[in-house]
Amino acid sequence: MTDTTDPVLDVRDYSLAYQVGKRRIEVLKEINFSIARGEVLGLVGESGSGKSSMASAIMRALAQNAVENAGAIRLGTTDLRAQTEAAMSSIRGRRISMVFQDPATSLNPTLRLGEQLAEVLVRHQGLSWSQAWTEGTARLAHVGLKTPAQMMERMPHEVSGGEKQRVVIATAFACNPELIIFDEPTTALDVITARQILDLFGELQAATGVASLYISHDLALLSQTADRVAVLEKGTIVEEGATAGLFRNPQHPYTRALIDAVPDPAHRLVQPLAQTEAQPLVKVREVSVNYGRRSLIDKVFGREGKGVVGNRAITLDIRPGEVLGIVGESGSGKSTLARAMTGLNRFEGLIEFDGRPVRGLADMDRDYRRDVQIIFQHPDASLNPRQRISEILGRPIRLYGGTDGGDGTSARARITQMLERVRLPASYIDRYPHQLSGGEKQRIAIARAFLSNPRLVICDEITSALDVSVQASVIELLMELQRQSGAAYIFITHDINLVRQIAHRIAVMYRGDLVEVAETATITDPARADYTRALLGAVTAPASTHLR
Amino acid sequence: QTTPERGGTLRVALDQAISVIHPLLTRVNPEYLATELLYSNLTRLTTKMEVEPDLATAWQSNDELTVWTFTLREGLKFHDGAPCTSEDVVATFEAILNPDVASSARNNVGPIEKIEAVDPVTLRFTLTEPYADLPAALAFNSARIIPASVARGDLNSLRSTANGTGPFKLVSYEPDRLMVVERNPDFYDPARPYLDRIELHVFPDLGAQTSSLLSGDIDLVATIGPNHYMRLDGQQGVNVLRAASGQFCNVNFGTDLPPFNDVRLRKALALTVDREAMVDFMTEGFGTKGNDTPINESYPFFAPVTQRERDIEAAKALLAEAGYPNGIEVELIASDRPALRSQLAVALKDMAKEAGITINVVTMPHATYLDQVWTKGSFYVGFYNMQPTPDAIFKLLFTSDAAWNETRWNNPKFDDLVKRARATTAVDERTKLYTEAQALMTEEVPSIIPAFFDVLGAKRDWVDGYEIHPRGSVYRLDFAWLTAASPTRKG
Amino acid sequence: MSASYILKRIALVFYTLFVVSVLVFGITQILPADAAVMMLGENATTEALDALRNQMGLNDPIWQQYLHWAGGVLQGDFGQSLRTGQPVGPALFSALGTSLTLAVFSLCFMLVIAVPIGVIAAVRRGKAADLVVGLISYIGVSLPEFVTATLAVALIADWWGILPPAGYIPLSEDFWGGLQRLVLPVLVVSVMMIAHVSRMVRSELVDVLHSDYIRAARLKGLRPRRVLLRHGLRNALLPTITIVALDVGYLLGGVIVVEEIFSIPGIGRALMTAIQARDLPVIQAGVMIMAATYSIVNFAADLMYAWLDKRIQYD
Amino acid sequence: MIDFLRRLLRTPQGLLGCLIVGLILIAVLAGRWLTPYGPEDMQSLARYKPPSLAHWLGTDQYGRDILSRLLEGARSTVLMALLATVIGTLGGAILGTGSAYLGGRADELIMRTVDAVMAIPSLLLALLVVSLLGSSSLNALLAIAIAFMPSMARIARAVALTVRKQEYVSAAIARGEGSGYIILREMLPNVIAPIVVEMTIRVSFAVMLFATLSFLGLGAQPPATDWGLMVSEARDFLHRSYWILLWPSAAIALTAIGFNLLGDGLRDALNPRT
Ligand SMILES: Nc1ncnc2c1ncn2[C@@H]1O[C@H](COP(=O)(O)OP(=O)(O)OP(=O)(O)O)[C@@H](O)[C@H]1O
Ligand SMILES: Nc1ncnc2c1ncn2[C@@H]1O[C@H](COP(=O)(O)OP(=O)(O)OP(=O)(O)O)[C@@H](O)[C@H]1O
Ligand SMILES: [Mg+2]
Ligand SMILES: [Mg+2]
Repeated sequence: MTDTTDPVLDVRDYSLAYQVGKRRIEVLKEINFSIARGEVLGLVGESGSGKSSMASAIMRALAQNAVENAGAIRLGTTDLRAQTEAAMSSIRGRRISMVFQDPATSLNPTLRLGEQLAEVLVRHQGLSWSQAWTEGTARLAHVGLKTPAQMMERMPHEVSGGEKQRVVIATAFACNPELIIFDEPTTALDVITARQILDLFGELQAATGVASLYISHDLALLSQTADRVAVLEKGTIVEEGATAGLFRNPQHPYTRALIDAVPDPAHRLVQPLAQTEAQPLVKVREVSVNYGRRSLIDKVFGREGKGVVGNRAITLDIRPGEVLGIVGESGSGKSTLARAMTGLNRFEGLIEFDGRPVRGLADMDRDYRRDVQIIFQHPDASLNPRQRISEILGRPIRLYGGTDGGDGTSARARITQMLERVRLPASYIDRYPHQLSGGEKQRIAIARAFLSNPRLVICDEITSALDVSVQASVIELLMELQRQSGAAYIFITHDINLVRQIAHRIAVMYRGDLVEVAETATITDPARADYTRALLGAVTAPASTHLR
Repeated sequence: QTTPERGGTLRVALDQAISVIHPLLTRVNPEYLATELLYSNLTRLTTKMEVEPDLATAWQSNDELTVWTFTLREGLKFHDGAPCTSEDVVATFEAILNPDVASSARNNVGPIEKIEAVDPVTLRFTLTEPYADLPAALAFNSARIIPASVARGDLNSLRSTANGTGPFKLVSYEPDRLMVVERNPDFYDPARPYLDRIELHVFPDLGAQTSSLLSGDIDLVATIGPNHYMRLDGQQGVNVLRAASGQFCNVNFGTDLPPFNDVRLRKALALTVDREAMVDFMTEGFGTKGNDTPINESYPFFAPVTQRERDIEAAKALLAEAGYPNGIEVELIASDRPALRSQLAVALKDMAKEAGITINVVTMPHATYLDQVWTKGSFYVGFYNMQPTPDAIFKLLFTSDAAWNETRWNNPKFDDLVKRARATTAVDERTKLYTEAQALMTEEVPSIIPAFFDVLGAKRDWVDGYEIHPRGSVYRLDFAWLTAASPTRKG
Repeated sequence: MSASYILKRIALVFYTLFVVSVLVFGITQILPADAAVMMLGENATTEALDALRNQMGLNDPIWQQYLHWAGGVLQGDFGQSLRTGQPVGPALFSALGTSLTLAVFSLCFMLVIAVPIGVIAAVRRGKAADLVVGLISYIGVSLPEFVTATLAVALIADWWGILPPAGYIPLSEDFWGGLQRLVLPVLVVSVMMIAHVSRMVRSELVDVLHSDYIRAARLKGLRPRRVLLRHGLRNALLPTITIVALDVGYLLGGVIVVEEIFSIPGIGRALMTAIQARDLPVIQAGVMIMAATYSIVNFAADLMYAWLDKRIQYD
Repeated sequence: MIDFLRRLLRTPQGLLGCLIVGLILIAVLAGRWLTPYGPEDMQSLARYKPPSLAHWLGTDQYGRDILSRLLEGARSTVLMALLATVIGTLGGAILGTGSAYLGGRADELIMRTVDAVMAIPSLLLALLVVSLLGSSSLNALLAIAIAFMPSMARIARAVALTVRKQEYVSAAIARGEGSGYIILREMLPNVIAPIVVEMTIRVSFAVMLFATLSFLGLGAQPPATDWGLMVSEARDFLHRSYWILLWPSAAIALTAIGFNLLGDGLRDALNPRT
């Protein structure tokens, strides 16, 4: 092997801008970094900071309107910027390869997995198709797939997300490249699968000694996978250094803010409940939800319909003022429960709210609806794009009347007041949703829920579409509102670190069943259910815990 | 002229489907052409509109013109080889006269009371009233002779099969695309027909028809309009054909209902018509002025009554007299086929405007027109082929007992004139009667007949022996032949 | 693709035919013309008409007439044409054959032209080639067939004199002559579809080319040809199958004008003639046959789509 | 609104489309007062005149001024097409949105029936309807409207279904809003935009369908100034006076292109991704 001090990738004084109309938007400014053989460089920064643009620049696959100002990108001794498209084409996949965020979209849905792997070998290694097929099968075995030969024959939709990502990784490693770029390769996967993929990455990285550029906005994750970390803020690398040092002693305020925004279970954001023995606010009793109905043909053939179980006999209490976290992998039925409780799904069973029994949609009267509010995941989709903020926030007031503040205040005044409470300028009242940022939209959605002075607020993954730092401020707002209003929360999330920070108790769901409900403090008990332990084990401990 | 050559296939273009080949039920020109090839009448019309023998070789009547005797050719054979005798003719006419058969010939073959077979080649017609024009009437397009077995048996079989005595035999028949016939070797005239085969191709689009003639795909276009005629005129290898005719488009009044039961109003409207311009608008000059009678120079007994000319002042005066000093608004209905009908309506609308007559033109599909307006309406556009004799056209349209009395005109004097003219063969007498009849029509104006059209057609120059017929519905293709210049085509 | 999906789809074909049959029967019942009058013509007597009406069952209650007619159709008996007096079935099926000949040639020609055009436009998006294709397709979808057909005849047949201007000869009768006569109509029919389909291919392909998996394929260093053809085009063409199948409706009935101008005795013209002549049995049967063809083609297209694109989960 | 117009005019299609459609609308609205001659005035001495200063686009077989007829015809042809499209779209949109809102068996039944009707080609359906009602411009209008309904219903339903799944609709339901408010205020404004795009493009179909019906003799009837009818009547004179055919054909094509362009422009302008 060559001298280890020679970097595999070297980026010098690199700048990039996008031409939009007459304006030129600078997205990367004077970037300098290098990656040595066997090294993992983590690139972190909030959304839009230019991480993916950097990756594209290295791959020489920039958007049409990209303008490169200056600087050099060198792979070994090759000046990538000087390569023709044809030359680049033979470098890609052979000397540099890339793993993308979502395996579901980065694989061609109509080609067999084997073909998508083997074609790289055919192209770059000069193998025949049959040789490539055999070699590909071996590669799949390498990435821990149990039945590689069958896997080769399957179509993408026939395998799970984790398996897909393994195939993508196998493809990236297929030609033993010098450099691999990972652009958030685990974000689209559920926690447990993500953990397995990370472990696989670690193994392969160690075994092959490839240089890696690992892009992520998850600082906790980088603290474990990267040797060194570069922090990107608005196109500028504000700080770079060995992982341990950087986390222990961040120099730049932006780095510090990023680290602080990472949820830390040890840092509780919620006060303990005053009296835990009070009557529950809500009693959920044996609530089941089934999706789908039997079709006519199923009836004719006397078959059971292919219904999907959303929830299976869920029983659960929520105390007044309590924050109940619900966690569980994707599809485990968390949203289904939330939708059933807000009258968006038919259900069987009983929900008792403050002593009033609710057995179905018909029982959900105006009072119930006022008392139980829901906030959704996607800020873009939960506000009607054709209504102004004034109309969006005016509705609850018109529907539920004056339950808030002095009765003399006009609706508009109350909206302005509410905007203040969610820390938005009063001038936003006449805007349309698309004129707001994601975080701001989510604040409007929160304001809408709190206008009716609810007693239970259901938050369905309300932060997962937001950036880390924005996420932190939204959580802070929620907690503050909770303190002020004393409302109880059902807080649905994937982020176990976050839920441990803010919940009194945590409910764990798995494939429609409620696995268990535990006090937050005791969630890490070894005596917990297997699934709960697997879930917790998959979570990357936040950087701060083991570095501070 | 050179002597005709035998052989070859002639391709003829038609602008309408041959919906029916049932020879007693044909109603439009392409169907007449099809049955003319396959069947024969007792008599037929020459291109000079004279009656000549077809199956019958000779005929004579008693002095009262009420009993007519016809002699058939000897040895006539149907296509299937069976002999054709007077018995077949008798059966045919019985079928034609049977109201259930609903033959359009029923009202057009004359006042036949009874027909008998005297011997295998002799027939006797007994009429209900004297009728001088019987031989011409028997040439009517849907009075073709069919076998007695069919006439008394399954008449419906004639819709898809044909067994006639005509110059050609049926080979294949697809109503909307193509009919093919081949020479009948047993035709009564051993010299004719000259052609081995005729294909009748249906071209619903007039432009396509003309283009196909130009490209040589088609040898003969049965009928074309003035514009296509002008396009073809002078083109290399193409001959245009033209015959003056008594074909016309008219505007019918319902003379039994207000407002058009007032002759002053009818006359006022007739006075607004610029007949010169009408000939231009409707025929591009390929026609002649009309004088509100159905008879023109092409007919015998035409009487040049004073030509009515446009006179807006007179029209206005008549209009005021009739009680419409401020003008009148009326609805004129035209069917959409052929386009000539609406052309007439549109032009009339413009001409009548000046006299204060506002005409709203309503064009409707032909089927609806036939169903709802024809013979029932009070102001609508008609369209007629030339008929063989003045009597035929009067009896078809204008006498009170006319088969299609579109105007419901009921004028005893006119009826009497026509009746008397039927009962004599004396030319002087008939001339006098028909002149009076025409003058009466011009005076009473049951219908405005502003212009007559020439019959137009076209052919490739390698088609010889074909002459266009003024009647518009007679073709005589058994006289046509192909010269050596014609392209050889596989049969 | 499960058996129950196929069953459901077949049931749908029958439901379609049922709805169409009721619809068309209803329409033809209220058409302003009496079938008996149409059949006997203007010379018929009242008695003859009455007799015929009774014989044709026109005096029965309407549902009985429907059942009678539907029963006949199920046994393949479509009744008799009022205009020609001949059985409707054979005439219409031969017309359908003619139309299908035209349709198949047009489809093939259209695909041969439209797909490459669409691909070129998508690949050179925003460049001159794209603009030219865009312009052509705008003009293509904006010219009614009677204009294109008139122009085609005037220019190609009359002026250059290189093709027969009209007429139809079954290919079985005279292959070469029949083929020559198909060229112009196929051209005219294809113009609009080429415009439509090439636009479709372009926009699908542009979408596909923007997808992550195409980017991934490029970044694997694959040759551009392979990326375009194997990864891109295949996925872009899948939705085209459905679109093309939907166009079969247009190909059968929407080309009435073309059949009219070029004197092609297809089912569209048969229907047009029937409508003009109020030939009710032909209208009924024609619409049924057309709807059946359309449903079957779309059924086949759905099956093909499902077979080609195994992602789709039908229930 | 201003912002939207700016977006629309920024796309080349939008700009061109607006220009063409604007011109045509001027002809529709003011055509009657712009005509130099009466559209039905015949001059037997000025028949078949090629374009000249006196008659910019020439005269036709009756000596009528073609420009005047085109301007007059804009009203009949374009207005009718617009009306037909609007009626067809409204009908289809109500059917489709209603079906999507009802859901379940009713939805299934409605949509399957709509699918079934779509098995009849729209030209044929229009022909049947016209022959049922009689041929006139007004009936052609109805026929086209009816022929458009099934496919419009399908589109409207698809859009309504996606809108219904949006979280803001869920939020409204969870809030306890009445279905009237949900359909009218939450769903409809979001359903309408894509339908307006589709509708604009359909105007061009309608213009052509209208012309085709007239061509087949089942639409407007002489002496109407309908463009399709003008083309149909002019075909006989193509070889003699090509301009009689040329101008109305061009008018039809231009209108169709204009609305097509405008529709595509609207789509781009409404698309949040561009
Ligand atoms: N083709 C382009 N034209 C104009 N602006 C662009 C283009 N591509 C990206 N941008 C802008 O450049 C900035 C950097 O984008 P980039 O995708 O590199 O961010 P990122 O750090 O990868 O974000 P994320 O974490 O959301 O993936 C963003 O503000 C983005 O809006
Ligand atoms: N409308 C629906 N029709 C049929 N099945 C559904 C429907 N909505 C959800 N499901 C199914 O019900 C199950 C539970 O879904 P749910 O949305 O409650 O999961 P979740 O825990 O919220 O997942 P995620 O974390 O991805 O939001 C899943 O298998 C899902 O596919
Ligand atoms: Mg990115
Ligand atoms: Mg969820």
